Amino acid sequence: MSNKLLHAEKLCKKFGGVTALEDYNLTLEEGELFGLIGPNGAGKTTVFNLFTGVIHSTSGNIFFKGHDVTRSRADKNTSLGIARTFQNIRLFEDLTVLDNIKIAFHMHYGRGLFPTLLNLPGFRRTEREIEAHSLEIMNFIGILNYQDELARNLPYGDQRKVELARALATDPKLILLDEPTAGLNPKETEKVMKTITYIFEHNKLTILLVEHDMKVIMGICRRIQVLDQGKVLALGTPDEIKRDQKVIEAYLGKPRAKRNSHA
Amino acid sequence: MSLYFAEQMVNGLILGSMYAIVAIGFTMIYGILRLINFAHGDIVMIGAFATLGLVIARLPFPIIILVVLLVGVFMGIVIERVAFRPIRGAPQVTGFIASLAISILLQNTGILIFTAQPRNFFFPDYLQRIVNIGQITVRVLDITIIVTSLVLMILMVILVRTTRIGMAMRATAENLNVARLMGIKIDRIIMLAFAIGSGLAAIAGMMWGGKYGQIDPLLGFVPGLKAFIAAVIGGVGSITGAMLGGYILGFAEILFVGLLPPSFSPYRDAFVFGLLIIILLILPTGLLGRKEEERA
Amino acid sequence: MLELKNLHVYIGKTHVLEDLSLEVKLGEIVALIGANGAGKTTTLMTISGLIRTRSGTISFQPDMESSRKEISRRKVEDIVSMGISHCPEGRQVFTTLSVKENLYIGAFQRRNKKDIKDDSESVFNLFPRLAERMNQRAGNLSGGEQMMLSIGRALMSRPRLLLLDEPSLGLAPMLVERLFERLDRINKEGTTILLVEQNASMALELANRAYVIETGRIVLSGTGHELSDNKEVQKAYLGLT
Amino acid sequence: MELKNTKLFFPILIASGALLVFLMRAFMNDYILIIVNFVGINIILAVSLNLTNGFTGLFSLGHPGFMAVGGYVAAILIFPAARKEMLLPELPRWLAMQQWPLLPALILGGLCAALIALIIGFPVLRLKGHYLAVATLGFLIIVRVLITNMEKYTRGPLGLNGLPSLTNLWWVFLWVVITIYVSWKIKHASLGRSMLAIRENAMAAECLGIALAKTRITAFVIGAFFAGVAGGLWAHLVTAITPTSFSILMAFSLVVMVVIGGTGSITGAALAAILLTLVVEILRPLEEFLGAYGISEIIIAIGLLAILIFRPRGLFGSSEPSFLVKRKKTPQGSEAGI
Repeated sequence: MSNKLLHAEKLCKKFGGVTALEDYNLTLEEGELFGLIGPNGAGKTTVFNLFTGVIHSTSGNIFFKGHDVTRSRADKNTSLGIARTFQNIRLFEDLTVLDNIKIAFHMHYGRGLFPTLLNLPGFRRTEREIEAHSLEIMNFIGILNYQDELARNLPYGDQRKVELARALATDPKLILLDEPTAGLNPKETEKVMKTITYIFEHNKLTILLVEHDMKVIMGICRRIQVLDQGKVLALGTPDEIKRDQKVIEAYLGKPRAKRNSHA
Repeated sequence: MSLYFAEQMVNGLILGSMYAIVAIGFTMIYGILRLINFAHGDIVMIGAFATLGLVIARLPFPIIILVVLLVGVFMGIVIERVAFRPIRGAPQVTGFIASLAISILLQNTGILIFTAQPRNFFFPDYLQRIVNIGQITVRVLDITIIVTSLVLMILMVILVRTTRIGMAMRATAENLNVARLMGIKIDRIIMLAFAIGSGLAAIAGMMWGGKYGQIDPLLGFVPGLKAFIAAVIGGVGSITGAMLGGYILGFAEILFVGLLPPSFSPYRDAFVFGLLIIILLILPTGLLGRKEEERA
Repeated sequence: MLELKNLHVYIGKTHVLEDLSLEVKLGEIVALIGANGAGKTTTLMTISGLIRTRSGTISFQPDMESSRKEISRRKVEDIVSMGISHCPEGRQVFTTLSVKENLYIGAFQRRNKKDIKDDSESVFNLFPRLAERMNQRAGNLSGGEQMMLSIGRALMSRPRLLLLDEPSLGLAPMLVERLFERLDRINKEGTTILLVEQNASMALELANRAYVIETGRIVLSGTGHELSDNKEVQKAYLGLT
Repeated sequence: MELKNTKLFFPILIASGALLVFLMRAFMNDYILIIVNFVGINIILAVSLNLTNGFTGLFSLGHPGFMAVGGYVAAILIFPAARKEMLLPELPRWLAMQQWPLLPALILGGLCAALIALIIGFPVLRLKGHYLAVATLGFLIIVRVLITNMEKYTRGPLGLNGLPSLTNLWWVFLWVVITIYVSWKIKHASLGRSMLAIRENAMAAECLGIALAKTRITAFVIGAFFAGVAGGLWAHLVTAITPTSFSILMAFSLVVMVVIGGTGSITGAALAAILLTLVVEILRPLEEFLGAYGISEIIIAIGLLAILIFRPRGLFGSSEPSFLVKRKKTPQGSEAGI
């Protein structure tokens, strides 16, 4: 119980009349890399939006580090230590890559109006710190060469890296990664997954990973939850999931034997 | 007092009718393009001046109505073609600024041609005649305004609800790209929305001039804004909502002036815009509007 | 019937389709499978004219008699009238229109009222649930019913080629199975189908041929059976190891 | 990004500006000086509106409303007590006795505008895009109606005339420098970056821990402060103030300056302010000569439409010209990292 980082119980979210998520439960232990899978439209992104506070649940509760964050705003959640990336990349496109990263440091280091205007020593120091930390993270992720480039001009794969770097810069306890390999080729996918496992081990993070690519998620997660049509279909180790008949039918399609007899 | 009240209700009905038919155009254009078209109010002005010119030229009244309608339609099409089509797909705010620019352009072209001095507006005598309904006295013109608006609105509802082209308009308003996949020529639908909306606005201009007796090149802006407010009250994008919003606003404004002590009446516009801000905040989708969920 | 040659498509500055070529023959069901973001939807949108190509050609020949036409610069509505109907991802029916209106709007370019009525009858035959709910707002239908309506609507233009984007999305397995049976029937009645799917195993089973797309490129192609027997495909898309 | 090269760069820029002011005051005739004053006031307005509209992406049309507040507050405070008794006999005694010098009156005017921005900002800034624009336009109209009807303080539609002619080029120059300094400092600091982030993608900004409401209000309030100051300067340049001075047309021209300059670019906003003021001043004699009133607005509107169609990102995009900002060299050997 003491290792519980995030705990969601009986979450339910309706958009208009459509139920996007129903009776959703999840407990994340501190320091685990947890996978969330399911077909398109299963409600994975809704889970992310609820956890980060971008939207709020119709009913149910979310606890993070013991705080009730069910109705908490996204920026509050981020300052508590929840960071995320987006499935459809959301960079600050007209800003440089360096500025993109620097923005993530604003919460912890940024100074208010008066220190800024008066150019106080504290302000100058934090600006230097922000810059140093940003360069450090960019170097770590391998995007240092882009620092003065506008984010919109980066190749797709590198935009994903910037998102990851930006999320790391908020100094999170928990990172929610929404399909970090979407749109990447196998080579890039492999690289990104390596990066993720590396930061997972190196930064002692907890990661909740939404993925489409079975190969990826089976390879690195110890526990996996399967969503289908807003409901939890299964929860277990990769092996258990692979053998789960419901999962196979809903997500992977019918087993081969049956298919052949059909044809 | 009750007679006074009844007369105020008639006034509310007239004002509401005018707001409603201007609001229809606002809401149609917004529904399809998500564009708040500030220049819409200035079509009201153009309609008013066109009417005045035609009345001076002593044309028969039915012909005047037809020509004014066509002037509005023509202006709507030209504005869409020249200014809005080239920036289609740009951020919403760009369209908004463009519409402001067109509004300024029309107003100042009006000033250039007609000068900023208000002009007296007049209609043939038979429209100015006064009739008694029960104890209430109204001008023939007032009845004409109310009836014409109702007829136009009923026609609009029939067009949108029952015809093929109306169905296409509704589909385009809901999802532009899927409408294209159905083979609907959306350029035509958009042009049609501008044409119909501007035609109605021009007719509203004719009524406006008749109601207030004076017109100037800047007359359209504030009623245009108020018609927008009416559209917001009804729920932007909903045509029946726009009509409803028009009447609600018309009555609210008249009651504000008519029922509160006279010292409040100068604050009428402040009241209307205050109402707008409050409605935007507490009921952003209006009375009949659909909710647009932003999903991540 | 349809041939895409060396397509390059950009969205903003992102190179979404890189030198993509594929072919659909008359009467076939061709599946296009691949991960999220690989460019499947973009491919369909490019064919139907919603997205413009940077370079490359798309040629279309509705049937044996008519001539081949280059369509990559045509307007969406012209492409529809040539016989290509695109059923977009995520069952985008017009929720404020009734079921019947949705079908009629699918036949927007056609004028013969009797034919349209007959065709809506045959859609109702294909999807009987829709007949029961004919006069309801489409927004009140369930997800599965909306998907059927979306396909039915696409059929109303009497397409020679039907482009289907993820028809199984968010449907219960039972429904998917039934839907795929219907697709088979539609195909047998003479409509060629290009199908984009995530549900790879079902798609490969249904399709005569299939292409695997990865980051905007075709990386594999073959008959449905060849691909479902391919080890790489099994690992990546079928989840079998 | 740090300021260019040496610490002396900006002092030198300011000093040369001051020299220019000195020379102009020595050699220019009054007519030209007044135009230069207008140019300066418009720079203050455009640059401060850019802080709200350009940095944070809050599309506000309420700027003239804040100008009006600042202008009237400053005018009432500065107006000589003796004249006040005549023009505004119903003014409360404590207010009638005030007779302030320019600077504190300008600051208090700005603060009043800022306070009002703070009060209306909380509810109104939750609106998005053009809904916000319409709501702020509503605010502008409400301010005008209130000023027109608070005759005790404002003389209603007549306005206040015969204000002391206190505004001169030095005062305007001082406030231009302050406005640009504040904008520049904010833009190149963490605070400004968080504003730009909200403009670019509010949801992503919020998920990086940026408090949307607080940051938006900060930008809105600072913008309103400078609008208020500019209102005071303006009133004591024209020596009269009426509710109709603060028109929707003015809101429009200010937005035009920001858009032409390139949303977010301080240099762009300032240059556009200069350009537009000069165009209007050049066209005005032409207008009078031809008797063709309205022609300058028509030309500006057409110009704006052309820019929206052909150069939608404005003249400068959202960045500053490169000779003003130092860029770092891109380090070589990039494929470091993991």
